[in-house]
Amino acid sequence: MGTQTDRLTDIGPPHYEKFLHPVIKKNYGKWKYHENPAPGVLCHVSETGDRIYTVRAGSPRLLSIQTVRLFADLADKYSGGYLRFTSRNNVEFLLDNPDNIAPLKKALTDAGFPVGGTGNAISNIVHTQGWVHCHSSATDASGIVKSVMDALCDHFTEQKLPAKLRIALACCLNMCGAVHCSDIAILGIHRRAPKVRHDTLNKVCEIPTVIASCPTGAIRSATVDGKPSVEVIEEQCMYCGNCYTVCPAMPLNDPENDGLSIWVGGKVSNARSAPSFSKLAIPFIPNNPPRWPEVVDAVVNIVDIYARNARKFERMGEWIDRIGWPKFFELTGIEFTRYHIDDFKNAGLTYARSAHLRF
Amino acid sequence: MGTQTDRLTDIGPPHYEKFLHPVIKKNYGKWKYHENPAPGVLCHVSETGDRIYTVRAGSPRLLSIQTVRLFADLADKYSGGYLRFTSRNNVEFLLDNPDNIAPLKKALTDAGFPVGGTGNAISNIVHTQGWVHCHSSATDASGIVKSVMDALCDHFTEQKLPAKLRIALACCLNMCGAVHCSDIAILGIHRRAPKVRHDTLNKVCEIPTVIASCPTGAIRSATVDGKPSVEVIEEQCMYCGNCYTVCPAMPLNDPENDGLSIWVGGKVSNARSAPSFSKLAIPFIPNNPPRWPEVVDAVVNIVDIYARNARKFERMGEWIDRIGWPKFFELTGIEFTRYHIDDFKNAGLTYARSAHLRF
Amino acid sequence: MADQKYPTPLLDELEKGPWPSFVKEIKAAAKAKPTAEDLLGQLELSYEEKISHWKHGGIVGVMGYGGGVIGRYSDVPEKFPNVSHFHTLRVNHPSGWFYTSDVLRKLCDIWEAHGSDLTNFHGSTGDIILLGTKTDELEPTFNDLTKLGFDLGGSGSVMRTPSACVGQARCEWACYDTMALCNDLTHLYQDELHRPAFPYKFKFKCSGCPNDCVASIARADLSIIGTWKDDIQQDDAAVSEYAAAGLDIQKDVCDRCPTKCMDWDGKKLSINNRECVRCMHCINVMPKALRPGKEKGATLLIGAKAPILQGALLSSVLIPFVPADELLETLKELVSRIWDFWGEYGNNRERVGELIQRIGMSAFLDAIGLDPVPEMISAPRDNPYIFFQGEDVAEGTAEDEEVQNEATVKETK
Amino acid sequence: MADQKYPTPLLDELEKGPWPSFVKEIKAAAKAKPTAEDLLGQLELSYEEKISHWKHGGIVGVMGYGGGVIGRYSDVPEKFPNVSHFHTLRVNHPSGWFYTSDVLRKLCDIWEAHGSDLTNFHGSTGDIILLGTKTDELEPTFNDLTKLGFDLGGSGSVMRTPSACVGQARCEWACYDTMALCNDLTHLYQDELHRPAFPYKFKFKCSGCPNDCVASIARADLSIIGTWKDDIQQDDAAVSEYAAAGLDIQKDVCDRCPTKCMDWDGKKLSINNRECVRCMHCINVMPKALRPGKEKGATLLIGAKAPILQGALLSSVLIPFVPADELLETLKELVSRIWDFWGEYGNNRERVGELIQRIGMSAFLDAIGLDPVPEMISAPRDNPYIFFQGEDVAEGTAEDEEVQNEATVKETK
Ligand code: SRM
Ligand code: SRM
Ligand code: SRM
Ligand code: SRM
Ligand code: SF4
Ligand code: SF4
Ligand code: SF4
Ligand code: SF4
Ligand code: SF4
Ligand code: SF4
Ligand code: SF4
Ligand code: SF4
Repeated sequence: MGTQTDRLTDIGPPHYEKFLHPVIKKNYGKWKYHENPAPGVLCHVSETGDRIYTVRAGSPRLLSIQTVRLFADLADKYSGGYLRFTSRNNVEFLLDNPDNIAPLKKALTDAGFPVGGTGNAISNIVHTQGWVHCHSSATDASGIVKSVMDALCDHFTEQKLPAKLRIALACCLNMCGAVHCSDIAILGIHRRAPKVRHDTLNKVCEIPTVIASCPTGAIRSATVDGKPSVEVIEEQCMYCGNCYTVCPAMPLNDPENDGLSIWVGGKVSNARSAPSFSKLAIPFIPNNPPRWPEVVDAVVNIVDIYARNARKFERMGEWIDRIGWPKFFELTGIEFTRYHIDDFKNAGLTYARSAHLRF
Repeated sequence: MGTQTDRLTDIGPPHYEKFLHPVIKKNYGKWKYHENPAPGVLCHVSETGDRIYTVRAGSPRLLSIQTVRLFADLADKYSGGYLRFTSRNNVEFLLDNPDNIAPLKKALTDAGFPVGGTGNAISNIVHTQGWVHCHSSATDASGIVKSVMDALCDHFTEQKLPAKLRIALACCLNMCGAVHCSDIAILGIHRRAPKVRHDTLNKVCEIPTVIASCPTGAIRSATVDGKPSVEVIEEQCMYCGNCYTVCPAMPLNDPENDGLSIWVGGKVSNARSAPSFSKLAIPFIPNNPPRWPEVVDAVVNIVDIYARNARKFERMGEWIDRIGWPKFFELTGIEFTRYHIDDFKNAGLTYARSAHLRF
Repeated sequence: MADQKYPTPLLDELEKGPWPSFVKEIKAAAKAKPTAEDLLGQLELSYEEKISHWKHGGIVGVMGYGGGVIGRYSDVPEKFPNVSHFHTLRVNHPSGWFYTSDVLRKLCDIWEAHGSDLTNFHGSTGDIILLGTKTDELEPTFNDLTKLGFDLGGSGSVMRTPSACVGQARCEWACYDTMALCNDLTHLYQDELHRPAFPYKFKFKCSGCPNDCVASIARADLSIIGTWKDDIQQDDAAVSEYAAAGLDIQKDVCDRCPTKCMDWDGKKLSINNRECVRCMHCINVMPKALRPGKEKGATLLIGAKAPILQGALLSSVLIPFVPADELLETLKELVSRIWDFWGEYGNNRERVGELIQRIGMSAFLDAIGLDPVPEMISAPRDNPYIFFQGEDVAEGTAEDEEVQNEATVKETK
Repeated sequence: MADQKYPTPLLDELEKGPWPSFVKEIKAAAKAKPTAEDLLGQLELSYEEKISHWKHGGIVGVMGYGGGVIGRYSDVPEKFPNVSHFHTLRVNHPSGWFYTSDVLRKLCDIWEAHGSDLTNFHGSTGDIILLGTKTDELEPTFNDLTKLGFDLGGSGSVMRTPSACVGQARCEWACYDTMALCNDLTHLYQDELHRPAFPYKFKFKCSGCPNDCVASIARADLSIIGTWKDDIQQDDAAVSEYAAAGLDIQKDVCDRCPTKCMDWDGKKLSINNRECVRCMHCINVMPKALRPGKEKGATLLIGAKAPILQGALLSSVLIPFVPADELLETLKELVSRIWDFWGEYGNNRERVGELIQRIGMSAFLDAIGLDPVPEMISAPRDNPYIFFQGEDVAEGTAEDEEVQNEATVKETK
């Protein structure tokens, strides 16, 4: 490391304790219970009698430093300079003085950051990079999230759902985030096999690695225009994109055929029912930027039907379990297609292996 | 077909109507409800007011014509000559006169055929050929069935269980019968790879067929003593016996290592819970003819624990579902081993994918 | 046991105890039949050595048939010459396993004339099993059987003898005539039953209601399970009687209903029939008060089998509801399409359920011309690996389209 | 928007509506930064053409580290030269994502000096994402970050930044100190985080209770979920308060308990704690009345991941309970054994969960020296395909034994 004698490495993250509100430091591990006095507001009560108030606001996650500084200013003004972000990318201000709650809420709302996301509400949509930063994306992330949240914003600022409703979006099958276990998942998908760049493939990738990358064995070696390359057996390709991750000469992106799919009924928590995967609701919706109205409509429709029909404390998947999938398709008006029927590894277990039927 | 001008073929089975009791013929499709006045006795009541009484007796299934004739005699005497067998190989006499029930029961019992098997009882053990007729068997069938039923006979003649309890036995992995969906299944298993008969293999079997028969790809071609043959990669063999079914030169039978395994919690009916497979309880018990005491003890133990702990109408599997598998192993004292953990195709789905735990 | 040819100290142990003894049966037969006598000897040897003494298969049969007989040879014929051949015949049973004493005696007479005197009532598939005879007795036995009106069942790659629960003959819950359907199917497919033309075996089983008393969902390639479409028939007076007689309707009925669609207010039982999944539990518990609805029919399910090779399968829903009077016609049509496709695409020794696993249910539905409905699945796929079809994807060249339509039937792992 | 370099009619649509707009954020940054300006232009082009304009990867980073930077290049650099390089840095967040205004401002200052002014608070793994800069700014950014006390997160085949729910800092249910554990693990494994030596990525996530607020069971190779061993702490007076306040304890609590182990007689709530599966529901609904027990710790689960390649996995139970004060030591010991084995036997790009799927859980347990317990499974196997081990089978030759012990790790399909 030569001349840079003062270069620091492997120092890890700063210790969190430095950033904790004094009330939190004092009552660490001593919290007794909490209340949820209003949407976006939590009050945690300690065994010592101390209270800490949380005000949560929605964030686009993609933040300019200007906005980060705004959050810092608000924290200085209302929460002693203490704030945090949540596992779903909301921002939370930690207050010891309840009198600051109302002005902080107003300041946030005025600045365009809705307060909410707590309790039986829709919280922020966990999402990924999309066209803002990722080569692999079949769709944008931020644009759809913005469009969907615009339509569902009341469900963020109010707590009028039967249970928590978690939406997530991933822009390709890599599924960065916990998309596969969401009440509603919006997933970018490709639908055509990679278009092999025969001119460069041999230069930028190892052919055996490319061949080995394919889970279905759809790739085989080939000589094209005298150059060693590979070919893809189109009908064996399930558009997983693994070959593209491994080799840049195998792009899958295709403006005509890329788009979205919608999945429902997954969950993460162990509350009541076990964690479970989201299941296919809508196999394909075309990309329609800038506001993806078909995706927005599809999500809003599912949320509405769920909100009207589920019982208290029933998550999306628990509701569908109770009423059965045929009823879900009937109520939502979503078409049931051949694509809904699993044909992957454990497919047989998803067939209806009983005579339990509703008519 | 030359000279045999009167040779009949493809006539199919005789029409059942010829064999129906007149009361049944008259009330066919008109039955209204039934009662179960005593173990082994059913009374079906028709919309016409007619009644037909059924007396059911246990049978070893393997019957000499002497016993079949005895049944015919009893039918003539008590049920107008009408009788049937059940889907679990019991014999049923169909009576229009309730006065004949008691003498028929006595006659059957005196002849050594216990009356029972109805309602919440243990019925006959569905089973297979074993050493009586099958080359593939890892154990005998009739001998174990006799030994187990001797121990459980009271559960046949009384109705004191929480629900029906169905036991089945198959003498090899081919699982002739519905063994895989039984409350308790007794299954003969091999535990060593086939011993290849290199001297005859090439003569009696097609080598490519033998190789293709193996689901794990454990068989490969080999030349032994100058003769084309195959060899088995022992550690890849899961003793399924398919190669032996396909080729006689691949016998698996092995007196030292063949034996029994016990499976629990399967069911067929759709009553309450969906049909389900039996799950592994005991991976291996050695063959111990003539009375297989370890198998008998194992089954009796499971039945006893179930009978004491399950709630009314809970089948074996429904009971275990409620209490959880750890509790099942604890209550029965059965050792939990590496073999219980699935490592076949859908194995991942049998891992405990939640934090739902009892302590 | 001085007059026994071979001492059987081990087997003798199995004459003890309250359950009827198969050893007594073999001994009874052995009094008249050297075959049964030698069986006893060989079985005792198996008990000593803990191993089967039967050799692997052997193709024997009756003229013009490709199945119905299981060839069996002893591997110790020098010791037990009378079981050197010990073939069994599988014989179609009458639907519902109903007999008269008369016909049973005639069957016994035939077997006394030609075989070991030993039988199974019945085999696991449902056939009458005539257990053990020599090759040259097969044809004469067959001739006598057909004269009595009986025919052989199946073995090998054929349709097997269908079976049916007792159904409308003696059960109030049968939603269609299981015995008639079983009989019709058996007669309809005589050729498929007797002459191997399939990739592997094919079984039908007919249960009159979801209690499934012939275990069709566990062991039939085509399971036909009776059900109803309208509301459970309810007799309130009879409900009250059960309650009065001490049945805890809340605990034993409502709380055990899988969909919790029943409500008991202490006086009146209300069923939300749109939520009911026809599990039968409440009907089973109160047969006098509740009965299946009046709009009866059956659910068709496909694909059950034992574990060889890819693990056991339960049948899964193929057609949720077929009215009772359309069952035979629907089945005829459907089965011919299934057999055509399976015959062409099924691998050797691949059951239809395994074929579906291999190519996927959707491809199978395409092939047999059935539309997918959500009743076929317990849940939609949870993996994103969708093979989109050519016609659903834009911008394919003409060539591509062709490839993709062909590709309906393709293999995943 | 006259002063914008590129017109963005499509993106402008996304400034409308009540939810905060990422387009506004990019525009805010674009005022000062040409990088953000060009990002806006390229993104508008993607919106027009419905395709990403980023090229595949590219290995860039800081000295001595093998990860932490995602290299990114435009495929239209001639149009948008300021994003020809647009690499992001992943920066370890402080446990629980707690900040002071002060430290946030300093982070902003660093990024203002070296990057696009754009960030993600946070990435899906939990890192602070500094979104977009040029190759030659990487090292200077890194130096400033470390001076402020921050370090890079992971990318590629390394351990990734662990994350933790807010835990004992602000949650009454945390059964262990999630933030401390997360911080300890991150510091302990700095080398594994920064220098690729694994077959693929490895993620830890720490949730304080079964509500799992960091979704660890869905997306961590090692999920650490708080739980308790003794009885739920119950405050009867508070229960009554909830009832008085109108909570329907029977319907909303007892009937929703997955094991139905709660009994409410209208006055007193009784929990059969031996039947309770620690699902949290009743506690969630009545936080003042019910709390996790006092004997606290965590369940360790293994193997979650996204679907590439063999389908998504949820983590499954590896150790049912570790007391809170033994967690770090237990993890250290366990993780070293897991990493050793995975490092040796894992294929390239094979997550530990997939390795377990491939070789079987039992073989994996053998390899890491853990005994099987029934808590690891939802049910025992239902297929009869048991690979018996050499030592359990009689009569093997010495040679055989060896082969069979080796064979612990073997592949099924
Ligand atoms: C702040 C946060 C943790 C963090 O470290 O950042 C958090 C905090 C709390 N969670 Fe959470 N959860 C947080 C993400 C999650 C997640 C993860 C996720 O969404 O990706 C889950 C799993 C979701 C799932 O199952 O898909 C989660 C499932 C729960 C549950 C279980 C809900 C259920 O019925 O399934 C509870 C209990 C409840 O709400 O009754 C809970 C309860 C709580 C409580 C009440 C815990 C407490 O006593 O303080 C906190 C306030 C909840 C609220 O929003 O009303 N928290 N919680 C996360 C806020 C995310 C956000 O901005 O919206
Ligand atoms: C005679 C027989 C049908 C036949 O055509 O031969 C039959 C007849 C009846 N069955 Fe069955 N079942 C018969 C095999 C079965 C089978 C198949 C099997 O055991 O292999 C099953 C599925 C078993 C399983 O799930 O593993 C079966 C599951 C039922 C059930 C559902 C029980 C449950 O709670 O799961 C009922 C309803 C009940 O008993 O409450 C039922 C009810 C009945 C009733 C009450 C129907 C009626 O109204 O007549 C009959 C008398 C039952 C009794 O024994 O108490 N039958 N029944 C079979 C008698 C076998 C025997 O000798 O024991
Ligand atoms: C006789 C019988 C057992 C019994 O004692 O009852 C029987 C006996 C044999 N079965 Fe079976 N199976 C018998 C009913 C069944 C059933 C039950 C059923 O049909 O309801 C099954 C399970 C359901 C199914 O079909 O999957 C069954 C699943 C098998 C299998 C596994 C098939 C599979 O796909 O997994 C084999 C192996 C094979 O086909 O090669 C098999 C093979 C055999 C063979 C032919 C042995 C062989 O490897 O070739 C056995 C001849 C024994 C002998 O010497 O007599 N037998 N076999 C049953 C037929 C009697 C009858 O016709 O009534
Ligand atoms: C930045 C981030 C998305 C985001 O916007 O938040 C991200 C972005 C990428 N992920 Fe991811 N993943 C990110 C969190 C995740 C998560 C969530 C998590 O960690 O909790 C997952 C699912 C959980 C998991 O690990 O399975 C995830 C599963 C993947 C996968 C699929 C891995 C698998 O085993 O199935 C890939 C593909 C791969 O590794 O080759 C992937 C690959 C990628 C790559 C590196 C693209 C590639 O093909 O090489 C993406 C770079 C995008 C870019 O240009 O910045 N990313 N990725 C997240 C990391 C930010 C951070 O450090 O905080
Ligand atoms: S989900 Fe796919 S496209 Fe989106 S950030 Fe992750 S790897 Fe990139
Ligand atoms: S996208 Fe996936 S399935 Fe298609 S060729 Fe590439 S690796 Fe194979
Ligand atoms: S289970 Fe196996 S051994 Fe027994 S009869 Fe069937 S094929 Fe033969
Ligand atoms: S018994 Fe089964 S696994 Fe073993 S070699 Fe034969 S076919 Fe293969
Ligand atoms: S299946 Fe149904 S109809 Fe048939 S006998 Fe059983 S209970 Fe009766
Ligand atoms: S049949 Fe089953 S599902 Fe229907 S009401 Fe009765 S118990 Fe409930
Ligand atoms: S996981 Fe549990 S302990 Fe952690 S924040 Fe969520 S509710 Fe609290
Ligand atoms: S934690 Fe869950 S399982 Fe335990 S008592 Fe409460 S609701 Fe029931």
